[in-house]
Amino acid sequence: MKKVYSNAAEALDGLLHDGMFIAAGGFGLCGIPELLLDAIKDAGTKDLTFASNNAGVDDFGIGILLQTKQVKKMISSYVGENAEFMRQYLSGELELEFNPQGTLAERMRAGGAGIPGFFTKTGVGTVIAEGKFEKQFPTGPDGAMEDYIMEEGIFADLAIVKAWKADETGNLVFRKTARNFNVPAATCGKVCVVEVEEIVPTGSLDPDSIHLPGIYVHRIIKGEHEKRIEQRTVRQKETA
Amino acid sequence: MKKVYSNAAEALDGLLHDGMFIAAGGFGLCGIPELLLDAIKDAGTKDLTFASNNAGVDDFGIGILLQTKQVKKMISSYVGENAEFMRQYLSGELELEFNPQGTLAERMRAGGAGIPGFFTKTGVGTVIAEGKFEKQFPTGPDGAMEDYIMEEGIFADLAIVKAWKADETGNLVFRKTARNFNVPAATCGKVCVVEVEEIVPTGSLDPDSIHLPGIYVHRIIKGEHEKRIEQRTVRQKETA
Amino acid sequence: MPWDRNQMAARAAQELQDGWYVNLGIGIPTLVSNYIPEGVEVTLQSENGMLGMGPFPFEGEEDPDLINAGKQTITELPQTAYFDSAQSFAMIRGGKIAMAILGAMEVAENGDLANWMIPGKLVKGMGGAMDLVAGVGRVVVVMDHTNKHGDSKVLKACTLPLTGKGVVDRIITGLGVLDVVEGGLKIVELADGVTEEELRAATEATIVD
Amino acid sequence: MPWDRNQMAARAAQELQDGWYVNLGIGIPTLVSNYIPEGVEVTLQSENGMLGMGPFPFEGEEDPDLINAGKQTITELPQTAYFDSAQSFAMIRGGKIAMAILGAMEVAENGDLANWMIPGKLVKGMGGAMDLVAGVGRVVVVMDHTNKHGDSKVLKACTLPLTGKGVVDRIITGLGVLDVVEGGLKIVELADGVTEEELRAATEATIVD
Repeated sequence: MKKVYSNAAEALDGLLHDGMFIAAGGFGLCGIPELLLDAIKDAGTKDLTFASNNAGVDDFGIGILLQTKQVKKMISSYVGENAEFMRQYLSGELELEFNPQGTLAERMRAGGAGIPGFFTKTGVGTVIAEGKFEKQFPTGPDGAMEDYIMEEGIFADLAIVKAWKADETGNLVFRKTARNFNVPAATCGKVCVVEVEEIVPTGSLDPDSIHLPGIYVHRIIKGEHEKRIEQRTVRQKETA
Repeated sequence: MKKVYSNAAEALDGLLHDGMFIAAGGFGLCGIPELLLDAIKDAGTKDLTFASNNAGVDDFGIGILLQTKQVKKMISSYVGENAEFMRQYLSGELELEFNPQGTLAERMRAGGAGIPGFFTKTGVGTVIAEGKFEKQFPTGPDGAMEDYIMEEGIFADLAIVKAWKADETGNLVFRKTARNFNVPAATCGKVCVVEVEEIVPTGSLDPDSIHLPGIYVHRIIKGEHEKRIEQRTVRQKETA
Repeated sequence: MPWDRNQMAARAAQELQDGWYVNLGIGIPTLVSNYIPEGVEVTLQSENGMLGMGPFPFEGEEDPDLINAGKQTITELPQTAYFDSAQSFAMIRGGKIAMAILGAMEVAENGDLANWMIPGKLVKGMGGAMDLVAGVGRVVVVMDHTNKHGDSKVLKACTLPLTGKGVVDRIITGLGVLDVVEGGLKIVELADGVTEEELRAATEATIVD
Repeated sequence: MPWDRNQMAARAAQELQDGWYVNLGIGIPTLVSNYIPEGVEVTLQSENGMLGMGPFPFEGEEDPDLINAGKQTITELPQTAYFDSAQSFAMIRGGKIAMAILGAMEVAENGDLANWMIPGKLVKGMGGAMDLVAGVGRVVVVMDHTNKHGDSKVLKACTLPLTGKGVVDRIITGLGVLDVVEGGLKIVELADGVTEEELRAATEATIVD
């Protein structure tokens, strides 16, 4: 069972269709599946719904699919680093569903874990709660009842994620804060395609230190990543 | 903020009270908090409720607290490797709440994650579903409705777990299948006390490979572990 | 002649497909790993927190930190990954395991499965069985066709408390292979030398064509 | 004279206790890390998946894989641990973070907080703010007491869409420190040279004794 493909187009072959629902990893421009997004642009697949914390910038990340008007709807917690996004949103061309960041992450994890709904305090008493199923639980001091809202698991057609290393069986390791949404996103797709910086022989990753077991991973490609920095902040070395 | 204590009795000092609810890690006899269980026995705390996948054997693990009749109730998925357990259960001295293993693990994780309830298909149409809140979700083929039951998060007074290594800030690493329930159990206690085989200087664990960050860990002890094997199974070396 | 335990395990092994992640129950299902066909790579999950379960260790190499869901000492393989129990059942409940092969006390023609308790007898608990049958992609039961009294274990309706409702896809017994279909069970295969009449006679459940 | 941004941050830093895990929002709250009292060790969480956030990197040492929730390049510390976004918000929602120090557009006397959108203006999203205020142990707001038109931001009721309902515990502004209590806000402290009358005049919310 071969999981390693030679490039992004090949790895996505047969998986794309207009109107599909894609869960994407990444936070800001950190750890985004940049090569797979490029390939989706090239494939021209339309009317896409993305569950992704952010929407990239104009010329990088999901932003490139906004330029080509391939995106119908975004489910995100924070957007608008991106002029084209705002233009399409304000003109009504693009649907936008805001999710609190933790709710979005948990919705992905829940979908991947066979949990179609869970209760959270996040968003209670805000616009986020409107139209949602509410229930009280005795979680307050001395067992007092508190209000919760139900959020639903995300079940996507496809997950696209970026990892640091994979072995040939799809066991994944991420690096620093580039792990972010990649893990929950990977679990909630019917199929999960992963791009990595390095593919290592099976047996060379520490089995105690695998962030996402290969069972979640169907196709893998290795590629060159730009890994753009969104906000370069530095401090000065004190001179002696 | 010192998290390292010199022994189990000291680490539990001020945390124990009769009638309390304890979540314990371990699967069978693998990765159980044996030193902390010993100290609870010595402390003589009574009427304990344990959320723990198993109940140990007669003279090891939670079994030792059954001998001393310190346990009022077990929430477990599999018990009865233990004659005293069965005697107390059949005589009505001990309450027992069976949870499917995955439901128990997820209930602990949910409690630790501020989720008081979640929906699962596990146990639908069985005795496990009796009296539970039910709801349908469109997760079937072509969006057909399917039945789910709600399970509640576990919020324990105390979590006791066994890890392999800790650093001084409580970052934990587990070894092989001894990780098991230790991670979800650790998250669902108001206070979490951990026993480890080794305490390493802060900065010597790989920050990408920490299984449970120190934020979950309040007190740590290092000790000698028996690590008993429940079923020793071997194969023969073929002779040449 | 009906299949013996090893023949049943060998037949069950034919259910496996290359690349699958599979969970094997205790008893005959454990034997299935001895019969995995040439060219078929499967990865065994152990629900206590491991993918890529290897064979028993050599004597003296047992590791108390490395056991399977039956609490037996085992070994790891090159592709092994460890994880915690919440993650383990997240993948089970989430349908990531392609197939579970399990034993049973009773199976009904609607796919109901009973394999965890007999009222009035000592009940040890369901362990991970309810999660597995509710969550995995396909459930194959391997069991004797009848109990020691000669009564059918393949029933119109289960008499014992259920492990899962409508969860079984295929039943492999000493007499053959049956699929759960609309209206009852369908004979897929007969054990060598077993006649359809023998199988029907040993089966309480409705058999459809 | 009212506190300036740095003085407000310094005052907010007095809220921190040794051993706490804390989340600092963008703006003045970020400055709090410059004023952590001697002998108080706090660990900063960055909700994109990190505990133990360090300072900005030296020039040339920026790592695109290491950013904070404001998407700025940062560094790690000896106690740093990384995790995924689901785990990060599991600890936030689960109450493991002792305190969040956040900016705000409006706070009401019942603890309601508005800091994520102005209807009719460009809305970028709530990010992790709703999760933080719902989940952490204690929410401290640091903000100017009035807006640029001189209108109070400490209100009887918020006019903007809420980030959280009844979530704020303490408000630190240029004029002083106020606690959310039964019936309204209680003055805890006045900025040096600010009179109670000045603070009351700048506050729309009910002040109780």
